[in-house]
Amino acid sequence: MNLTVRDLAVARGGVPVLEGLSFSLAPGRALVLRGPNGSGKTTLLRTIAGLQPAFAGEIEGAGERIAYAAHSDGLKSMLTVTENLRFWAQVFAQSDIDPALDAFDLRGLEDRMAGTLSAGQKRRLGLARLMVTGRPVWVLDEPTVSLDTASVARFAEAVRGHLAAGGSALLATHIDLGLDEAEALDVTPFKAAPRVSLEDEAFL
Amino acid sequence: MIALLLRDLRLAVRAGGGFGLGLAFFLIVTVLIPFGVGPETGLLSRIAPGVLWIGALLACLLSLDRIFALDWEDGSLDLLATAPLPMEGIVTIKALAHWITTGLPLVLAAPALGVLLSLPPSGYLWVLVSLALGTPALSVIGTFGAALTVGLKRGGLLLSILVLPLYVPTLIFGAEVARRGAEGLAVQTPLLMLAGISFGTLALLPFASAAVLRINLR
Amino acid sequence: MTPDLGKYAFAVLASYGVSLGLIIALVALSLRRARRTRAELEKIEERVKRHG
Amino acid sequence: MSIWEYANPVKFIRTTDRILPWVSVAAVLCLVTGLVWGYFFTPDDYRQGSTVKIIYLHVPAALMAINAWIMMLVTSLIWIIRRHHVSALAARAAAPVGATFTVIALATGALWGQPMWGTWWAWDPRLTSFLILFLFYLGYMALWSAIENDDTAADLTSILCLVGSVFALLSRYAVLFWNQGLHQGASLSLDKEENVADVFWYPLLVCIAGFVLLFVALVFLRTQTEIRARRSRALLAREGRT
Repeated sequence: MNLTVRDLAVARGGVPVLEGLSFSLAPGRALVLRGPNGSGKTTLLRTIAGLQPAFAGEIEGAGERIAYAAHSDGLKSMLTVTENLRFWAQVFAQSDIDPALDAFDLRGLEDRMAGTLSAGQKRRLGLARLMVTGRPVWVLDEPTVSLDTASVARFAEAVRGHLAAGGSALLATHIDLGLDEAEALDVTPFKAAPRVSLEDEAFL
Repeated sequence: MIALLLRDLRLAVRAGGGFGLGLAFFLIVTVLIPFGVGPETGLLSRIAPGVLWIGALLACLLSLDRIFALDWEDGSLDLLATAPLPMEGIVTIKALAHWITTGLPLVLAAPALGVLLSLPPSGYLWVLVSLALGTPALSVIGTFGAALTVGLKRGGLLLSILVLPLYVPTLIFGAEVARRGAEGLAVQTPLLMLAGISFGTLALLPFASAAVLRINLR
Repeated sequence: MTPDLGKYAFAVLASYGVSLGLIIALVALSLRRARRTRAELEKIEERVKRHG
Repeated sequence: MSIWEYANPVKFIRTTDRILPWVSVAAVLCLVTGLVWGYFFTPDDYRQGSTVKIIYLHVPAALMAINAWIMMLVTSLIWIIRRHHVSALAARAAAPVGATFTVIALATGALWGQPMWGTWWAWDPRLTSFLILFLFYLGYMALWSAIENDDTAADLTSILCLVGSVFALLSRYAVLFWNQGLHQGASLSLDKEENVADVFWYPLLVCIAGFVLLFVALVFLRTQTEIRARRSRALLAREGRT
């Protein structure tokens, strides 16, 4: 099943930032969103993840198929790496966390408290969470922040594995991950015309 | 859902605070009361049920803003919202976790603190019963207040103002059960009302809390 | 003409004083805020109109 | 012609602008007439003496304190169901008015209670209920001013108003249960209208009308203010965006 977006408009604080956006993401493919800061990539990803309502347009094949990862990893510093992962696995009704630990090179850190990890290690743990959701569509907002080159390569490998297994990924990132399966989509042309927010509109 | 409950309980144990803070506050209130009102046993035993209830309520109030604040800050709340859990379930579990970490210890500590306040022997059972029945309502109502103020910078004071009037019925009936029990009077009517409030809030308020949380995450 | 309030004079007079004081304060505050927001809005609308 | 037309901010302002002067004049007339009549031209009660004159303030204020909350409940529901901005702003505008009336009811109740009960404050069920109502008003207004986004604030306060109404009713019964209290016989109560003789009843009616009109006038005025403030902000936002 594809993730399909038709004539989508997304709004930040009631003000549309992107509009007229359409794309389709097939299983095994990745789509990399590009555009300057503040262009609405985060808002678009949050909307597709179902965290906020779309301003206009349709989203198909999202909902329960989305695994979302943003700047905050939702890690608990007082829980160990294993406990953090196992918690999310249980929430998403999965049981196996070993592949995730392997894929993101977290072996040897299993019993460390998440609070004692370095920024890069935390980030890897946050991304490992994606693998334990068992969901096919990864929606990732700047996933490579605070990762070193080796970790970026490892992350790209994990994404590639996910795609090979029939998953798909929608990413907002500035770094070239070297994914053959990826297409790029520049969101700049879809910048919404300047207008007031819906809540303000009632008063004009 | 159970995973969420277990995680919250584990966090409460590891981070300290959870169990300790409310309990310590409860202890402080009950220890200080006799210094304030005088050591006369008759007076103390008369006000003991009410003091225990007030102490428990304030201790509960103290920890409310922690219900959602930490999960809000580290992004867990966003991630939970995309998880296959109903929001109503999340807020109910959050309230339950708050009750187990704050309410339950208060219930269990109350008889011990009753000794300090010369609670009449007939009162122990009813203080225990009324708190056991009433503190879940305090947690559920408090969760609603916490959901309203999640993400606000100075939410703590606002939370207290919002929750204070909502706590009045629970306090009245709960303290009334304890008082009547201590004086050897019939407790049936206030006990039924207290049970009604607890079950009523538990059944209905999570819907309001979930709606409020969805609005705040938007 | 003025009624003899007897021993309750304080209670009655204070009631009227407090109530009327509060009402007048509320009305005055509402009016002042109404005037200010109205003026501010007119200023903004004027500017918007001039700039097209 | 539907009542929802007045949910349009412009239409609301235009209509209320026309009505407001009349309502204001009527409110002042009724209040002056009622209070002067009640204060100067009614006899003392044989048991309460001259304190009976307090009812001309206490009863209408208490009545409107409750009615203001009910009006906020209704407008909150309208906002939740139909999402008319004017409705949410009217609820916001009514809250300080209702809170002021609650304070008046409390203050006059306490001043009346001092000679009658021999104490400024008694935890009489009615007074206590109004104290709780005041706390509800306080929380409601605090929540409105704490949240930056206007629509979010309207959503949250509406739900608080709904939940608060249920708990206010609960508190009312709880307080009655808790203290059947100091009301020694209805004849010594301020609030039992059936015991009020005609001499007191007619000026009281005029005062109640005056308080109702005053409430309406203030809510109209304050809602207009809220609408204008929102419009200013909307215009500034548009300016900043283009």
